[in-house]
Amino acid sequence: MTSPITTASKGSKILGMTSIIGFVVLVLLAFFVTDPDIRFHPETGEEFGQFDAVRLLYLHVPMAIVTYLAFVICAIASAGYLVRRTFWWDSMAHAAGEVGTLTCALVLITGSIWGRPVWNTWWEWGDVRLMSTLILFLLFLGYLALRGAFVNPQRAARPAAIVALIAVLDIPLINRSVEWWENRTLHQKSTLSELKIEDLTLFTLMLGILVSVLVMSWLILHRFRVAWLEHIEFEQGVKTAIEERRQVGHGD
Amino acid sequence: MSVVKLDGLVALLEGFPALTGVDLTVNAGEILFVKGPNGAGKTTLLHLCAGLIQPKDGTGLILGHDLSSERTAIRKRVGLLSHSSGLYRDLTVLENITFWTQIAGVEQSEIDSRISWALERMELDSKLQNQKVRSLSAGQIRRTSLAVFIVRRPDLWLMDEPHAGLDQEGRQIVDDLIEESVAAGATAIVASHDFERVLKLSTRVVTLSGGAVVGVEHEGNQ
Amino acid sequence: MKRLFADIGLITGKDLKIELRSRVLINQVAPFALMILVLFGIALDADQQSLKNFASGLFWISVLLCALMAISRSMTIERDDEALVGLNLSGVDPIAIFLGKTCAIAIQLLVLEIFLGVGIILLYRSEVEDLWLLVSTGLFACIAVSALGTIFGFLASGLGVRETLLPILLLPLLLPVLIGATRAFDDALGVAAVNGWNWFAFVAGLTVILTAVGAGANHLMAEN
Amino acid sequence: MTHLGYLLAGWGLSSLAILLYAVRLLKRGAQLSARVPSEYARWMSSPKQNGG
Repeated sequence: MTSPITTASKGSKILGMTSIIGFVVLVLLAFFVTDPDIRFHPETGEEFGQFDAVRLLYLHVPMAIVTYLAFVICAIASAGYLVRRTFWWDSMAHAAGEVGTLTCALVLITGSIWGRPVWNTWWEWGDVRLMSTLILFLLFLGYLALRGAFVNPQRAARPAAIVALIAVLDIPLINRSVEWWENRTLHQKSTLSELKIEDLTLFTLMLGILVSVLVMSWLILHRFRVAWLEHIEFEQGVKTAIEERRQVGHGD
Repeated sequence: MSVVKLDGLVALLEGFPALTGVDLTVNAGEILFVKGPNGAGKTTLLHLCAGLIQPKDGTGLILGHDLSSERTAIRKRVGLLSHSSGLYRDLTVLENITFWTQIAGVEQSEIDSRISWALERMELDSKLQNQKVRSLSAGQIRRTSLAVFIVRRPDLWLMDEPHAGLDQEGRQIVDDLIEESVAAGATAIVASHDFERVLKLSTRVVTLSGGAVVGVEHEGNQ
Repeated sequence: MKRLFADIGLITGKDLKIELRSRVLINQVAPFALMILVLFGIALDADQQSLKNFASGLFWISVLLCALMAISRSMTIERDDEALVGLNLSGVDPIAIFLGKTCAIAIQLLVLEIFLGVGIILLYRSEVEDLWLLVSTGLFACIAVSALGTIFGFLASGLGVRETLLPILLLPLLLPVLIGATRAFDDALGVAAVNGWNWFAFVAGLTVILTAVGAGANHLMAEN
Repeated sequence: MTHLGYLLAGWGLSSLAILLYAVRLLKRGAQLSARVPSEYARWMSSPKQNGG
């Protein structure tokens, strides 16, 4: 009873601890155990590759996967809300949408930082994934702005769910159009195929994905609980306001 | 038969509880006068009865339709005269009333006769009919809104300050219209500050305060 | 069904009549569109050749910006004196309201597109190589913009939310339309070696999808 | 190690952003938890809760 009441639970604490330990291990593996990406040209014997910049991918790639995962959760929860109309689904959509927007921003930032040494540019207009991810980010900024514009969170639920679903439906279209727009891409078919995939590289990447999923789950869980509490607080506020207003009525 | 039956209805405007638990029954053929101080919830009550607001709590039946799940059906059958004119400023009086009659789904054969009846009742002469709403006086706009209101022949009349902005003559027309329509089978709920005028007209008076009904008086002309 | 088309016609006709009376589009939006063309010309400090190359992109950006204004205006008409409440009470199918407003915005945008088209031909010296491609792309793209715009216009203004939300909600979603229409125009104006009719097909497909999505969203939004 | 600056920037910024966000969430959660009766939050780990 001594500890302050928070949105943490036993499960979330275990999840949080696991994430932190996993992250530390990931950093150790990514920075000190795995090799840099150095290759030799078969004819000239010249050195080429991503060198140590490859270590950014252990963060960037998992984060991208997690971003898409978060938006898929957001879309499913939005559909869930439209079907069930309960605040549980709305809170889930809100939580996933917000966490996804954060990780999406980080994907763009880490991608840009990685692109500078490897592609020799911070930003590449012709790249499909880069462009689609940026548009995705803007879409969900709009989504969060829409949510923020409502005083009554319950009224935000339906329009927000509709916007989230339209946005997610639009993503493949955006992807298509950008792909045809500039029929070239700097991203390899798979960013991994070009690397010397050793067991250790693959393991580190998988660990990165696992840790990112754990971190995302922790964030969504807590964001969900905050949204849930906000909803309860709003309901309580309404109840009190009704009581107060009734008193006024009978006082006349 | 009750036209309106509200049971513990709570309605929010954004976060604010405009209605805090309204119990109210209105029978067919009644002219209910709703009075109360500003901010008592009169306007919200009328909007709720029109099926424009999703109730937060409580149950309600309007003209036999459920207030939570069948609001589309309710909307078709009620008329709402609110503070705003509900008109298009850049269209003329005649264009406005024609549009609203057509969009309400009035039978093609009946449209012309209904429009000329409504215009005549509200004493909107042919010179006024061809003026843009933008150029009318407040009283003329009110008459146009009333013409749009009566042309639909709603079963339940919801009127928010129907006399506001009208001259003596206009007010008398409104009173006559309400009485005629009720005699023809409609029901009316009128919110107003004009106590004396509505008292003469009404069959029952309820007082709204703090978003709830705090008093019912059976007085008026019956 | 007959009732639906009649209602769509009524709402579209009403909106167009209001536009003819108030001339907001002609007096305010069209000069704004012209202004954009001139501003681009000055800001890019461009020689004739690069303006010609950029013409289709600048054309469609202008259309999108003007569309934002047209959508706002279309919503203001319904909101100023709460005419929207009347529409809701009239028992007209929400789909008719959606399609009616969409048609009205699309027709107004089409007029603007013609105006802007003449603008780029005169100011940027664009040369039309494939008129039909130009016309069909212009037609379909403006329907797509109007359909999605109407939905988000209702979303952003009908619910009492600030109108400044409209651009950020709408523009990213319209990106595929912008890309498709720009590329098709590139071909029609002979500035890029792409297959414009493929791009037109893409835009037409988008139009169908976005209109359907818009109608579906409208259905969800209309309170039952 | 090559590209050390880029590496630190990428990993650093990301960790920092997530950390700040997490702290903000926890703070907000604690604030709200204090104001809302605990029966509405099943996850809250107060001993009373385990009885039911």
